[in-house]
Amino acid sequence: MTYAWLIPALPAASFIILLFLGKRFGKWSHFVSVGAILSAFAISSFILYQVIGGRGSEVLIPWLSIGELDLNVGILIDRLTAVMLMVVTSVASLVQIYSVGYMKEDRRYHWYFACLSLFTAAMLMLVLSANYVQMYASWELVGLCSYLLIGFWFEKKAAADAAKKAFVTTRIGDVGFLLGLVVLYYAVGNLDVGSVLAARLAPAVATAASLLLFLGAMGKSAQFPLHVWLPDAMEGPTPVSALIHAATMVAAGVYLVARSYPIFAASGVAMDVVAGIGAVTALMAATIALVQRDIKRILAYSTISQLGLMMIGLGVGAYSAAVFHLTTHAFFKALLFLGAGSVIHSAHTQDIFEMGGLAKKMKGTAFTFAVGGLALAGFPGLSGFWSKEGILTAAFVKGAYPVFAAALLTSLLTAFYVGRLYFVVFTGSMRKNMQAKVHESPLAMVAPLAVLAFPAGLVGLIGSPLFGNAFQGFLRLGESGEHVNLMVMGLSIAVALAGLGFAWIKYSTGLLPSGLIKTSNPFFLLLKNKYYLDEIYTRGLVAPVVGGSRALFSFDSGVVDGAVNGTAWLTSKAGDLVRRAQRGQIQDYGLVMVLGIIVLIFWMLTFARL
Amino acid sequence: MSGPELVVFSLLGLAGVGSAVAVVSGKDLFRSTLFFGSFLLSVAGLYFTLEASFVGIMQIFVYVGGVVVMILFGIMLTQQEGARLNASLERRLTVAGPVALLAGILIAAIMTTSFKTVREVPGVDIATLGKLFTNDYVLPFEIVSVLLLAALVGAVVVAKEREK
Amino acid sequence: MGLEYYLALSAIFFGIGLYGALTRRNAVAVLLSIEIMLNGATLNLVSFSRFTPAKSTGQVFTLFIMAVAAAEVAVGLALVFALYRAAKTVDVDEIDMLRG
Amino acid sequence: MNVDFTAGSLLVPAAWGLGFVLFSALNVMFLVWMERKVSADIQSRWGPMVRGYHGSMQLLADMVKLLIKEDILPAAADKKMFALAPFLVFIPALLALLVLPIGPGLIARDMGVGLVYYLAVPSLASIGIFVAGWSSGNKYSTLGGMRSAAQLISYEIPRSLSVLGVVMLAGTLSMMGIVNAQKSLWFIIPQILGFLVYYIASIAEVGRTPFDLPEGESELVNGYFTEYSGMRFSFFMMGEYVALLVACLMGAVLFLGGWRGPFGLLPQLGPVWLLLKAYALVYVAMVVRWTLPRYRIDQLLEISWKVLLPISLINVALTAAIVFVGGEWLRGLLG
Repeated sequence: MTYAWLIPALPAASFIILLFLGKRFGKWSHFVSVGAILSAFAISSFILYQVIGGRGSEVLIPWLSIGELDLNVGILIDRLTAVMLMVVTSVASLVQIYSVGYMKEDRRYHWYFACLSLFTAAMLMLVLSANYVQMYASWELVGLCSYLLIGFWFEKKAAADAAKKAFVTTRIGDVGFLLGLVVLYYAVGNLDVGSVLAARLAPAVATAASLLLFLGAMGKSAQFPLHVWLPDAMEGPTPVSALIHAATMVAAGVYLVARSYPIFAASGVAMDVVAGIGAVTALMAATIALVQRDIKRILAYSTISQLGLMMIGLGVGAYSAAVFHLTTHAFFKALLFLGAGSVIHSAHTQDIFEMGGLAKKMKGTAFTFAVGGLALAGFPGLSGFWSKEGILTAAFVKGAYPVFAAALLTSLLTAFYVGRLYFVVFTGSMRKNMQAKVHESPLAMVAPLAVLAFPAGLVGLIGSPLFGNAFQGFLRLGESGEHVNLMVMGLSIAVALAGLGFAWIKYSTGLLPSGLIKTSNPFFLLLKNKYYLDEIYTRGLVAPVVGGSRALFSFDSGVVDGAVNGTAWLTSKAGDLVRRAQRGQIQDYGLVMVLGIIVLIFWMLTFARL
Repeated sequence: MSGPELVVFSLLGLAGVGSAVAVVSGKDLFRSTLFFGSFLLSVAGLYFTLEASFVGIMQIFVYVGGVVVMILFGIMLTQQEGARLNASLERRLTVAGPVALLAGILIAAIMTTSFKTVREVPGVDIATLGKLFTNDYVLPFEIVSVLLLAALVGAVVVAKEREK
Repeated sequence: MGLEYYLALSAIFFGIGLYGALTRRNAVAVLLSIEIMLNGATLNLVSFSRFTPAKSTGQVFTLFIMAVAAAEVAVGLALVFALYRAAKTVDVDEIDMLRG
Repeated sequence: MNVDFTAGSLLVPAAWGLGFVLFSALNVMFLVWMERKVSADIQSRWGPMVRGYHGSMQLLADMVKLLIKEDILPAAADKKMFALAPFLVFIPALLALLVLPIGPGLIARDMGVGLVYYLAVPSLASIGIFVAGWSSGNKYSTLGGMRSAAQLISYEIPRSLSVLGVVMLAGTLSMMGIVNAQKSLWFIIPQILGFLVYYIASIAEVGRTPFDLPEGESELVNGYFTEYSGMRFSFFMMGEYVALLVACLMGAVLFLGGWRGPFGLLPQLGPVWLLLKAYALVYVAMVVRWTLPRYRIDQLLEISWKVLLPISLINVALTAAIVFVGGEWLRGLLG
């Protein structure tokens, strides 16, 4: 399986080609990048096939040696990797194809595809890393690419700000990741993934290392309280959002925890923290999603919420269920985002209350969106249902009842806001100003939707009890997942249907009075303002830092620069003084020479009488 | 120095000093150059009194007949109407002080030093000089000839008008 | 005792030439002054060759100095011409292209 | 240096000086008359015939005329320099007579470096010419002066080199020594190249046609002495003729055996022989003057640098070779 290095190498090559020749390729740039990612997809499929056949590999190449630290780079292929490769390459392929239609008019077309290729390459490298340092490098590269892509339309201040916010916020987590690596290095003496995971760590070390690693995951996977960048990241092009939310950026955090699972499992505290953070995140994001009006923001909060669920799964020990949810979520969230992109593309707005009745004009989009939405809502039989089911069951069986309750409540809220989103956007009457311009999106956009609809709807089946929890069994090397708990399943079905039903009543039938919840309701305002977290950060963190920086700046410009400028001033004045002697007048020099000779003669006469 | 010698020396010395002063202080460059010529002739006369007749003749031949005429050419070709020849009075005084001091120190040093002199070193004839040039000092002689050639070529190159 | 007189005279010549070299504003006049200084030096040499046993070396060197002076004047005048063409002046106060 | 201020020792130089002045004045008078006669002869006319025998007193009349003419001082002239210039031209030519051997033991001052003295001193006239041209305050005069100086400098080099052969053969720079060395063979025979170069260069130095560019009437009005008149003008005239005479006298001394008669004939007539030889050379110069057209300035410089200088260098090399190879034989030949 040595050819596996081709998987990240192909998109990386595509990036380099587009970087230097992109301008020349112009509107044909996508052939390079789509070709590369499709090839990577094909290779990934083959690798998955081989891994299912029971083969895995770890290739390590010595990279550099710094003192005691021997760094290796390499490619680690196991079942988790194979699954992640499939998820990343397939979603990335579809997103790129979709982008061909979505970004057609953009003048930095080639640069967009170059960044997308690099983003994908970085993510694939991250997934394939056989060494934590290598993984960290890829991790940073992913962060950089997200910065480039979120800020792709950097002419817009909001986009540029969002890019900076994403970058800075995730950096906080990155520091944790780095410190975690330091701890691991001191504990293990080596940062190869295989040897780190195989090491038996003391509980305290495991707790410290895993919590630090989790800090990194919190940043990348937008866990409370580092989630604030993700909604803002909607300023990037919609396909980028799809990619970030489904396959690359946010999946990186979950992947990191999943990859390092043995370390987490060695520390009960860490597991509890992961589950707790996940629960808080899931519930918080779901509640915020209830009141958002921006279609992409709703989806963004739902992503955060679902990521919280995955963390819950990891926290309660349902490793395979969490990865399973990551997989199913990747597909249906990609589907939803691409669908949202299709809607925005034709409606030219992101406010759901300015839309309505779009289903009539955009049948394909509406249908696929419905599939994705139902999957997200946990509609029985669709993929989201099965994966969420596994997490809920695990939480319940483990006896983590508060977490279980939070997850269940999240499911209810999820079903409700998904229903709200769908019914407001696609049913009801169409606005007047919409009628003329709304149209179905081009084939390049709809086709990926259609393609994605199948895995989004059905991929859950491979992990369902109907198929004997094959997915979980595959990940956990034959061991099957949790046994079906009928009560949990019943509760799950009930909350999903209840949420959807209530949404249907509220937004589609008009049975409930519209002013039921006043917009001045403090709770509503709290949600609407996302628990004022941004404001708290601004006041509590940014303001002091900025104030301190200002003080330091004035010290710097006043005292430090003053000293430097003073020196410069002194030098230049001294130079002016000395320059007088250097007038370019040989006769002046001659006069000075005469004086010097006189002095010399006197000196000789007085002290050195010959 | 005997009386008549002292008279000749004084006359030549006065002529030299007077000419030299005229050279460095005159307002007219052309006249300065002529005074330079008379200065050179005075020095040539001093050489004759020093029994260095060949050097004196060469002084006339090379300096008066060559250098002075060349400088006259230079003046003719670069003459400017109303150009000031002297620096400001302030500057002249500033320079005169140290220079006078230097000359004074030198003269004082010369007068208070007792040199090991030999009276009546017979004047060397030209044949002896020629032998010195072609034996003891043949290398400097050749170098000077190369220098003259270089100066010849260099002067032509430097002074030549650049062709546009 | 004649040597001292000649040496003193050459010192006076040297001083006069030095004064001129430092005060004259015209490049040609500066050249003249430098020649006066040179003559002071050569007079010194010839005097020593007359009054000290080191036979006639002073004369030989004076002749060398004459040759060098002639070369110097030739090149110096060429430079003055070039300068005059470039700056339209031979006033050394105005020629300060090297000024920092 | 042996300085002697006794009355007797002062008298001798004074007598020599007076003799030189009288000698040159008389000769100038004769030369001017001779020139007019030669030119008339060449042009097939009589020349001055009225005053004296065949106009021999013509120059006296001319002198009187010049003396009583108005002495014009140009307004733009530098008056002191203007007055000084004629003397600066005349005196160097006169000073050259100091080293002229007139007869056996008959010489004003037999310097060890006599020949160099002769080469150096007359060339100082170029400064006088420069001064004359510059002080006139007239651009034609200035140009003429510069031309003249350029000409003098450039012809000084071949002239100096041309006599090197003589020095090599004679083995001395003393004029008397040179005459003595020609006891049995005049140097014109081994030094024919040197003689030709010397003669041509001398004519050029004196500034006579065909080398009279500095005073070319058609180009420069009358060269450096355009503004001169009366007595001052006559000084230039005198200076020129004295210079011509001195050049020819020295030519006779250097190449034609000086005061020696041909084949040792009548040694008692030493000074007469010398004068005869010199006048023969002067006659040739005059014939040349009235026969040949004037050269252009570029031709003039070209002749100096490209013809005379190489020839004289070749002469020096040949003579050096002869002296080196056949020193003994030569000494025997020269006695």
